Amino acid sequence: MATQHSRSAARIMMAPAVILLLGWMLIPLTMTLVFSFKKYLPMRGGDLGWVGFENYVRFVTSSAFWPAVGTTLVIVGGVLVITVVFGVLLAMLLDQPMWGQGIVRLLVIAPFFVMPTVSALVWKNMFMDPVNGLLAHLWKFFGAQPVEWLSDASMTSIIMIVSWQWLPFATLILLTAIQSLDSEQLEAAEMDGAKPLSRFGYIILPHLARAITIVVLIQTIFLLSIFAEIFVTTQGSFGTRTLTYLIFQRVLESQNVGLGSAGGVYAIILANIVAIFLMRIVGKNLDA
Amino acid sequence: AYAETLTIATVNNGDMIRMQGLTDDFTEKTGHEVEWVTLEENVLRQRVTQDIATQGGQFDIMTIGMYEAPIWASNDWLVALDDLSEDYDADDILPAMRDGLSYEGTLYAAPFYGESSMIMYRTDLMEAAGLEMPDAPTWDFVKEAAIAMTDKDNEIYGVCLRGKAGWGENMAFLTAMSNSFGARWFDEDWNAQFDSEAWANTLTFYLDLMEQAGPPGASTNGFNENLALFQQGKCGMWIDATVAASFVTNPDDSTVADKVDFALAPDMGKGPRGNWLWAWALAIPAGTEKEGAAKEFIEWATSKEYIELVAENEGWANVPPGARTSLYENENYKDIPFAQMTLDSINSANPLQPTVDPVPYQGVQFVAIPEFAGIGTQVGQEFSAALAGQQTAEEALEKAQALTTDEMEAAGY
Amino acid sequence: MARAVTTQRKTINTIFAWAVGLLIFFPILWTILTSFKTEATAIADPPVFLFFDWTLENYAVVQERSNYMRFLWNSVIIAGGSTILGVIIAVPAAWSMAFVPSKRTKDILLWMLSTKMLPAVGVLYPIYLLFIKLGILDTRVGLVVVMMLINLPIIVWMLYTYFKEIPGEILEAARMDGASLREEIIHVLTPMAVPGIASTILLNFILAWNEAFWTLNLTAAKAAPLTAFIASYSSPEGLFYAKLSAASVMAIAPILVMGWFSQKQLVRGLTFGAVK
Amino acid sequence: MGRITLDKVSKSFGEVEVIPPLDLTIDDGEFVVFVGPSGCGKSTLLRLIAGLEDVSGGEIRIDKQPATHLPPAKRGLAMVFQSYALYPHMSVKKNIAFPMKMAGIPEAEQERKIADAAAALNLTDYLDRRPGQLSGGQRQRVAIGRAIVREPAAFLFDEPLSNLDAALRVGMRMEISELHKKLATTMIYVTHDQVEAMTMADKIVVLRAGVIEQVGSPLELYREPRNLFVAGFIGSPKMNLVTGAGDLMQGAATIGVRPEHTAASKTEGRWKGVVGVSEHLGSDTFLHVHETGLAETVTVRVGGEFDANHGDTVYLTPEEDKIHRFDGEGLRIA
Amino acid sequence: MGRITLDKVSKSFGEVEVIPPLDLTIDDGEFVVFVGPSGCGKSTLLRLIAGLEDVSGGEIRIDKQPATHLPPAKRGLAMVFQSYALYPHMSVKKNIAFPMKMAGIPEAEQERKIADAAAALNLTDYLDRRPGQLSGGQRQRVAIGRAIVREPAAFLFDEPLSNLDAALRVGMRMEISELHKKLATTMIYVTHDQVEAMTMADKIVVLRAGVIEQVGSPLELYREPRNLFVAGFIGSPKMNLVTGAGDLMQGAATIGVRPEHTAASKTEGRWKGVVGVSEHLGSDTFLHVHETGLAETVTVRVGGEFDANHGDTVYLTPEEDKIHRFDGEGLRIA
Ligand SMILES: Nc1ncnc2c1ncn2[C@@H]1O[C@H](COP(=O)(O)OP(=O)(O)OP(=O)(O)O)[C@@H](O)[C@H]1O
Ligand SMILES: Nc1ncnc2c1ncn2[C@@H]1O[C@H](COP(=O)(O)OP(=O)(O)OP(=O)(O)O)[C@@H](O)[C@H]1O
Ligand SMILES: [Mg+2]
Ligand SMILES: [Mg+2]
Repeated sequence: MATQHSRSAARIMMAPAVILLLGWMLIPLTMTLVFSFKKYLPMRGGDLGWVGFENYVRFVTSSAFWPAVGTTLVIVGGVLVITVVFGVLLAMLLDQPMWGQGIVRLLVIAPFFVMPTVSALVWKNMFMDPVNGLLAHLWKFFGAQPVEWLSDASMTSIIMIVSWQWLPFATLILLTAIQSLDSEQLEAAEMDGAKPLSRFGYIILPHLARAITIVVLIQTIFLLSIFAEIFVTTQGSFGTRTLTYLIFQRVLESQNVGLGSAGGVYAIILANIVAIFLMRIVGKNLDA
Repeated sequence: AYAETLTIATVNNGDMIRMQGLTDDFTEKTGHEVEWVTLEENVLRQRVTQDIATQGGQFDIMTIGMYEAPIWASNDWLVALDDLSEDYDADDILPAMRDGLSYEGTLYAAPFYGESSMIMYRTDLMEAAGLEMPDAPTWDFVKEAAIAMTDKDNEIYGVCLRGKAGWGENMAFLTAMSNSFGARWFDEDWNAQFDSEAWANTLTFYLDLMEQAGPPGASTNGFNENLALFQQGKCGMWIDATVAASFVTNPDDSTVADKVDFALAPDMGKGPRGNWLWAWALAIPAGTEKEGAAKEFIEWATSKEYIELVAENEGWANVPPGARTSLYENENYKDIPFAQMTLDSINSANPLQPTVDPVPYQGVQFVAIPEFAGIGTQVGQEFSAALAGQQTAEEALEKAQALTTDEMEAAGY
Repeated sequence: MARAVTTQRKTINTIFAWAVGLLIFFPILWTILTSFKTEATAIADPPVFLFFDWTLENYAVVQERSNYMRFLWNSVIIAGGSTILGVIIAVPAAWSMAFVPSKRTKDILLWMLSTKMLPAVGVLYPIYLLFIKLGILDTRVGLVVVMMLINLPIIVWMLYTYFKEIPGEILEAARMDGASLREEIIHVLTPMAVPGIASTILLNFILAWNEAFWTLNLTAAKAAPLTAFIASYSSPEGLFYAKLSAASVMAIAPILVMGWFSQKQLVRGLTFGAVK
Repeated sequence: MGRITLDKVSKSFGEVEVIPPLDLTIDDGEFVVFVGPSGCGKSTLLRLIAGLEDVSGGEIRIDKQPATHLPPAKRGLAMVFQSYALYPHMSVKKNIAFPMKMAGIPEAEQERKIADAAAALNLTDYLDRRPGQLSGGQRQRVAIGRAIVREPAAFLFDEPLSNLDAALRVGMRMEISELHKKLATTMIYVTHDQVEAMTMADKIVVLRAGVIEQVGSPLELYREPRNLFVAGFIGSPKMNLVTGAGDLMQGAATIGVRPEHTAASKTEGRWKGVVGVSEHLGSDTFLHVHETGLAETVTVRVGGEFDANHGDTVYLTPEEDKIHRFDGEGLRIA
Repeated sequence: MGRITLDKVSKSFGEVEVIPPLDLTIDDGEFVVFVGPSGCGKSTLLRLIAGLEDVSGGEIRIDKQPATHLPPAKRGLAMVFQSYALYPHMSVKKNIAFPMKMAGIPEAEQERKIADAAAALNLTDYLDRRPGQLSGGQRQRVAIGRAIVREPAAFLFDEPLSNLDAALRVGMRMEISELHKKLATTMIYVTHDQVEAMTMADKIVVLRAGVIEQVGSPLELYREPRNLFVAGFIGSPKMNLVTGAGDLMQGAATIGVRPEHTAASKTEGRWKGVVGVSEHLGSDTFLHVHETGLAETVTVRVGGEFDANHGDTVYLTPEEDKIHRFDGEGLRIA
């Protein structure tokens, strides 16, 4: 479908969104690029001239860089694995006939509405606090030594908090996907002699592939830039400094805008590597 | 002057919250309205620094500390407070505070309240341990007492100290402590000193003390967490800000209000004690159009009258401490149990010569250079990780040395 | 044609699902409960669950200390404004992609999505400077624009997936019936996509409501939304669990209630075209 | 091998009794078609046999073995679904192999059976494709292939052709018939298309609201429908059911005449009417005649050469010995 | 009023020429049906006429006015889509009113026209329903109603019945025919069902790969198909195309005999074969006869009484004067 007329109309109608986003991307990006080649220290008079690639070199050679990249990937990966695995299980559970399904769904969806800041605060103070936290009480109740969550299990804690926030999202998408599975397919498999586990492995899981891809894509976009959860809980200590947080420290704590901008450029590159990688999969999966 | 609306950024500490509640008095007197932007300390720092560095002009008054004041003043970012009215009596400000908030002799931020640090301890536990706290104890005594008071089965820990990473959190404490151990951040040529023996002693002592007598999860404890612990009666001693005294002695919140006493922060006999000096102060960013009104506010908020206003409304125990000499001369205030100790602590700190060996910087528990916030926090994270048992003291110091050198290099020292 | 299920199975499902549901919901429930306790009860050991003296004191304190309604109103304006604006800009774009696809449509879509990966901290400085230049720091307009730009890719994508499900024939029918492009979009496409647009609006409203980096950094007093509100309660001096809980409940309650009431639309829309 | 007996089988969904107790025997090797209007319970009955639904009462026996409580996979039946229910993410080959894989049949034997089935169903060239890349008819064949390899005691088909277009439907219909001839396995086939029922069945079961109205061979049903329902349901175009046809009634309340048993003439005949639409198919022409005073429309089939247009007057004469007579209750008068 | 002329109209999608230059004239008031296999370009041609696609070359004239570059709405044509394309969020009434609303016709006149259309299409009771609450046939009627109120120069239908089930299809087919009789407006109708084409058309246009194979009345096409393609396409069941039939060939490369023009006997006849499947419809029986040595299967239509089963031997005799002969290129030999 399409006549010349509608094609030119289409181009015009795309324009606002494309131009806005192009502006939103290019203007700050250009400024960031410019800063990244400068010695830019607001606390020491601001722009102190061009320094070439010095900031870039300094940023990657800093001992914090590679661990930060690693931390970023571990958090993103960990949350993805947890939300997808539990999301699938939960979706399967919620798909079963039961009483009060609507209410259970409300309960499960609730964390999605909670601001990251609030959820981090609540988890940190009221659950993970090693003395007054509810988890500590629970551990003590069972006679165990309370875990010092945010220091001894810092990554686990952060992954847990973030997973809690994103689990509803994954669950809901996967639940809708499961519900869209043609029940005749499952019955066919049953007739074909597939046991419940085989039905899950051979029919349900492949059916969910597309939905899982979407979950992974959307979550990755948001997870790459998680900030509030770390800012509130560990402030980057105990090995929870992500690339985003490292940049934050460079720009805002050390007030070294040039160095931070170089970091920003690295983060953009990393994000785009992940993005391209994802898009490849998603692009393929979305066509199907 | 016609009525203005002032936007004031402040920290969510109790004294400031109280000030918010009393804003009506200011509006009544001057006609100016006030919009409060109350933020948690870390967020506040980030917001105001961002705004001042870019000349964002979002705030007419910012709440800053002793760390920021001289640095910002040197960049001409603050309005000098050298023309305050006679009534205000600027000379009444405690000299240590005045020094810390001035740059080249000119005051750039008016102290709202000031603090040092001291030991708060449980008299009942001390007694039970068969010890007696001297007025000016040593670190060794603190350690001995702490170990003696500890009763982990009953969740009683001899000493609660800051462990949460941050230049204003564990590093405030550790830097002040290191001063008393004879350590310093930099030598005269700005070389990082974490490879020194004095630092090794400091950190080892701290880790050992916490290991033996500290509460669990100490590596995430800051002021608030320790306060909560102490109020619940879980700490034998707590070395922290003098302002905490009013909280731990407040029977509404504290289960141990009547069993607390105070002592000066410990030393090692090398001169400096392990206490810090800090003030939350109000400053006016250069370039604001509402300078006049802003000054009026600062005069109101840091005045003697304001102190009386608070006393009237909330009682003398709750007035903002540590800013004015006259407060400590006030008869009504003398009854407050922690008043004298607070004053003594403040007076025992010297921001201009904080360490045993000479240093090129000023600041007791911080180094008044712009890079310090970043460096301090990262070093704090290393030390915090050591406290959490994730690395040894040596490793932490090594990393601290490396990253400090690195950052200083990046900043062009 | 669902199979009939035995009551026994259904009972087991129900128990299990409720247990999991409550577990997931528990942190929120606990926060709500704590907000009605005194500070001392809040940290009582062992913790008390339901049997304590319920008090509204914390809410009173929080309300007294901050102008909650203003934060709330700002949140509503910023989240609502940015979402509506985003939808207005995204509808034509999504129309183009869905009904006049070209070889580059998918690339453009993915590119748009990739702008979301721009790390906010990396560009805070430039944006801040830009905002100063434009004089829109601490204005709702400024935030509406920023939040709109942040969410635009998601809005475009979601609308695109909904539009794609609408048979092109209907738009052609409208064209045959004499509708102009504008009329076609207003009278036919938009009403047909109402469920999709509704869930797009919902999701983006939530995302904008909960966004905490830009809203905190680009506002001071006038335009500060609930994310800034919560930043003043996060760790004050003294005991604060109960007050923190009260403030938290106040910050999340509006969106939680809205989300619950509209969860059907939301769930339907959340699929991002993942489910055909 | 594939004798299926239903003994007082009934099914209720909650309060609603969809199938009242019902007896039916399907002999080994028979091709049985269930027909009936939408919602009459055809699928439900098939699913009861398959074991995909539990019976509410009664007994099912397959090959004399009680099967009422066996799980579907154990009944030795194969089912072909209306939507084909192919596994979209598996290749044709994997789809066909799936039941064997589940049964743990050795690879080599699987290969052989797949090859056989593919050859029989003309699928050999498509084994590596995904279902999404196949045409409707090919998908249908894959679904059958998946059933065949299990060598079931009986095949169950639930409207397997209703998603196909007209031309393909005719082709597939024949393929299934030929398959039945070849395998001689019991087949139970659900449809609501009476042409399918007529052309394929050995035995047709006409259902209405869960009740069996008549069971018999296609021609039995065509020639001697037991009641008005069956009369109207079997035959295409439909039998003309008329009242008030004078002496032809012979005491019946309604009489039925099939379009193909009515002669038309331009000049004379028993009934007079006006042509509404005439449909010229080349081979035949169908006249829809109005204003006969018997029924709104009487349809007659005439030869391809008969030339009648809209508005023409025609005379119709039924073949008297082919008239069906029904009493006031709608039952056939013998 | 509704004469449509295509003059060397062609269409390419990118590199692919879907419709090579093509001439066609459709007279006012004619019912023209485009038939052809799937993908042959029927829809594309219709959409070119509607203005929903740009032509790649050539000219379209509607009522002698050049219309090649007019936007769809200006061409005065109405289109009924395969999926009905009703506006699901509007009531039936609003759906029908939509084109008038767009044209700015006064409310009162709209009301009148809606009432007329609804009455004509039996929709009066459903005016307030949404399309989702209607049956397939009713939806179809709404789509037609929406077209009617515009009083178009011509109606364009793109497979309007293919989503309906068999029984409904027959009914709607007749309704559309009757509508055409009543309105006498030009109608262009796309289908790939040749029964529809035969029964509805004044003129059939047979397309293959964008090329017109033959244009003519249904019976012309049935009686004198111009080539093998048309011969195979028109008529149901298909014409039997056989080779090597001895003296019947008379020099033709292929001859065609329709199933209805071949007699079958159990005892004697020209060709001998074995019955594969026999389909008993009651009225007729179709025998699919194998092993004749002429073609894989020869289909014949015999009376409902003819009794032949799988495996029986039958003898077939074509009616000689009804034999179609084609040359080596597949063209009819006159
Ligand atoms: N799971 C179920 N729960 C409740 N009622 C059901 C269920 N499945 C079927 N029914 C009802 O049982 C009746 C028979 O349904 P069934 O599907 O067997 O009809 P059918 O003859 O196959 O119809 P169709 O020709 O439309 O497929 C219908 O009235 C239907 O609504
Ligand atoms: N937008 C398009 N872009 C590219 N090719 C197209 C497009 N639309 C149609 N075609 C191609 O043009 C040819 C004719 O398509 P058209 O839809 O006209 O066929 P049709 O005769 O209507 O088939 P059907 O009976 O299946 O509807 C097909 O080969 C199709 O793939
Ligand atoms: Mg059915
Ligand atoms: Mg088509």
